Amino acid sequence: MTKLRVAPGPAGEAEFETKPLRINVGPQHPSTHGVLRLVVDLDGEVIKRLSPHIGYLHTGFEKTMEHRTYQQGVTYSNRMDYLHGFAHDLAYVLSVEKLLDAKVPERAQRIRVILTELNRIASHLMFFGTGILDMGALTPFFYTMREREKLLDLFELVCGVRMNYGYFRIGGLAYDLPEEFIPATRAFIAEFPAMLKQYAALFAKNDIFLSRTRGVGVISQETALAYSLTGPSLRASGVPLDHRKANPYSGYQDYDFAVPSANSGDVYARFMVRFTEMTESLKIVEQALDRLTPGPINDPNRRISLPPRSELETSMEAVIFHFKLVTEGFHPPRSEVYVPTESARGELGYYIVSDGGSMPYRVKVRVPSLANLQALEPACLDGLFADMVMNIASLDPVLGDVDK
Amino acid sequence: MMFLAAGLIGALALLVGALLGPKRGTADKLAAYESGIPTESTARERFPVHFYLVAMIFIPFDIEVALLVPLAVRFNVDPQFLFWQALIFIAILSVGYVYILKRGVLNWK
Amino acid sequence: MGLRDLFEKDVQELENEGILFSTLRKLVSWGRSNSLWPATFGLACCAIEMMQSTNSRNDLARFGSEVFRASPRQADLMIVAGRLSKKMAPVMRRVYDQMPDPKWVISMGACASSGGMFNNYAIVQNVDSVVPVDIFVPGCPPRPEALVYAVMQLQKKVRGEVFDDKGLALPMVEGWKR
Amino acid sequence: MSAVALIQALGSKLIDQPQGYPAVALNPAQLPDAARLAKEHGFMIMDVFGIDWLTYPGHRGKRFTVSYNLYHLETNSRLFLRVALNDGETVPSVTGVWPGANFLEREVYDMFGIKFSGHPDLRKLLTPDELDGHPLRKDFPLGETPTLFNEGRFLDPTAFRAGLIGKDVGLTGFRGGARKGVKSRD
Repeated sequence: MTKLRVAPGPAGEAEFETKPLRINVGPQHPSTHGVLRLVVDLDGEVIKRLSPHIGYLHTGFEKTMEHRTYQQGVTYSNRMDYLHGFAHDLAYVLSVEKLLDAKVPERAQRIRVILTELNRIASHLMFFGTGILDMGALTPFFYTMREREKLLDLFELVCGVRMNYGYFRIGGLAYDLPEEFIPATRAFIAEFPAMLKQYAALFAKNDIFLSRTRGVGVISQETALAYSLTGPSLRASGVPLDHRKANPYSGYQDYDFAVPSANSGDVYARFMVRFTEMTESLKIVEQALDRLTPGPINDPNRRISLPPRSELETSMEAVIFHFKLVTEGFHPPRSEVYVPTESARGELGYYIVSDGGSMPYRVKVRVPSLANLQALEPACLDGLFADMVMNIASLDPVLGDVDK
Repeated sequence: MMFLAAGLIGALALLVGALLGPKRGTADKLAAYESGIPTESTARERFPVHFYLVAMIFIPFDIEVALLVPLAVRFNVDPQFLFWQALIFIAILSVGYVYILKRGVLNWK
Repeated sequence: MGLRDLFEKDVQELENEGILFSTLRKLVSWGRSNSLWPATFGLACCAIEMMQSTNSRNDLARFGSEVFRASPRQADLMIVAGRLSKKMAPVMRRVYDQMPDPKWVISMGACASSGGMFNNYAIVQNVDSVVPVDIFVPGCPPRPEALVYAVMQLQKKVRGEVFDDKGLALPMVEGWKR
Repeated sequence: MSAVALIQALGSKLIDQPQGYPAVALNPAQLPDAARLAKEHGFMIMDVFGIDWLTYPGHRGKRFTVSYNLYHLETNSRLFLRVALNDGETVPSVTGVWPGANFLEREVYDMFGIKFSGHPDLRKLLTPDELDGHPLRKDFPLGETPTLFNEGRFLDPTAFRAGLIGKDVGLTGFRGGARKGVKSRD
């Protein structure tokens, strides 16, 4: 109820009571970054209650993956978080490899790290492009998309597609890197820091940006942990949890990179943590490229990875293994597995239960965006309605991730 | 004469559009748009008086800017004179602005 | 070439002499086809490619779709970009109904056109069962150039320059007949 | 206060999860105080999910398992609380202890039909309202509609899947047996 001091009438102080207005920021709305519906109770401009309604992009991933072989699951994993597809592929493939005790050669692990980090930069660029677009600044979108196009060209060079890659195989990779990829990536690494300075010039000192994001939507450390927030949003609230450092996977322990974190926990901190994270990812890619040594890219165990094409003409055994893998796939042992990894939005892990058949019995994806979305309510309460848009943008939920 | 012609052309364009244009106002199309969800309540509800006050403030300050524009296009006058004139005009209005700040109309919480 | 000739000679001779003839319908649909304003209906991965098609490299604005209107009231083209879930179908039908005539629909991506690889309980298998679709764009996700090509095809369809495989001219799509 | 210490505090039997993370089997009654104890020791909840063991070959015991994925920040250790229950039984909600579990529990309710007593508003989260039934249960059909080709020819996806799951004969008549591919662990 807003009680506004009004000039006292003859009957003393008069107060105006108003009912909270229920507004529906529906699934088709430019600021909800996808099909998210928020039912907001407004008292004037102040948000009194906010309840997210999700499920408008529910695709039944987990049910469908129970009817696909393990190798076919790779095509499903990168369509959940379509901005950071490689992180989902990597998480899924690592889980299945842990199930099978596959030995992935070192070169394949390095290529996977390079592609995942480049994809993290592309995801953060989309975050900046649309995040600041919500604030009304149109030009940063075109700047960041220009860089993102260069990154998508790199992915197209390797996997043939710009998004939804099917490049990771269980036990290694589909095929080796083309030669042009390494000079092209080095060229990108050389010019990208200058681009980052351009973005910083665009919005870091802009006082509209500062006044709209400083001290807005503060999520304290306790609330962040209580709402199981993970990823850059948690690091912006003061908890430097990063699974690439906490429990390294796929060779992350060989690279040294810093984990940027802030402790003010507001929208500005979340923007800046992701901004500095891009330079860290670039460092990882550079170190991985320096250490890239020629070698096999697939697990030598014939029951897991396909035999090379050349062998098919000569040995009958390779043809049998090839046929076995292509039609039915492998049969992992009966057990459950979970490998936590770090995607651009937070902790991501595939909990796979296998019953010894060629299809997973149950695949549960621990998705960062669902937990991050729940933290939207404490961030927006008693804030202004316009700041809710900034909170959604700064928590960066991807609705394909949330609704799975 | 020129204003008459301009007004006529504007009115003509609207008139022809309204008369000749086909109209298919089905029930769904005319329903209120609320991002794809059927509306529960009408928009005619009591809203806080704050919005009304902000609208009131907007009118004088918008006119103030509108009145500053003719100053900018006067070229055959000594710019110093124009500058001081604009300053006086703005000073008068800033008294109202200070009153509004004191009254606390602009902060929303 | 007096005024009288305009009535005596037939059209072909006059056109040879350099007089262009057109009908109001052609003129209106020419204007309409070059200013198709899409309504943002981004659902999933294809929405990202739709955004990429508006950036500076493969610019959709060259074809008149400069601005993506958020509210359906100001849009006359709906690009269904992504997988349409059964919970979202009534919302999409309502947004389609609230768009003023004439309106067109592009079904972008394999998931919108045929359910794609999600043949399950949650995804509408073909968007055509919810809204009448004009152009289907294959691909998962279709490249931005594919979407630009789809908009160009739609412009031809709006102008009525579309012929089926037997060479018969398809009637100019009058949006408001739907 | 690492995971192992918490387990002693809980005093329940430790079942080692084959892939390395310690897991604790609880019955629904023990869950609330186990959650409170975990919260005091600094655990945060990462995930709540259900598993339906209906068609798991050779499974004895109750049909559903609700598993809580707890993560300890300082010692970077992870612990799984597993609660076994049958259809119709309820599990006390932990949303009071961790507000983050709100949507996760609603999703398990929506997908498996497991009711969480004490949950602030237990409604469907993901599936549309008119979908009755819980999709992730094993007896819920996948809902595959036959694919229509342009000559009007239909193709039924399950039949087309060439006996992969070894249950029904595919178009090619090839019956893939459920052979033991990789050396099975147990």
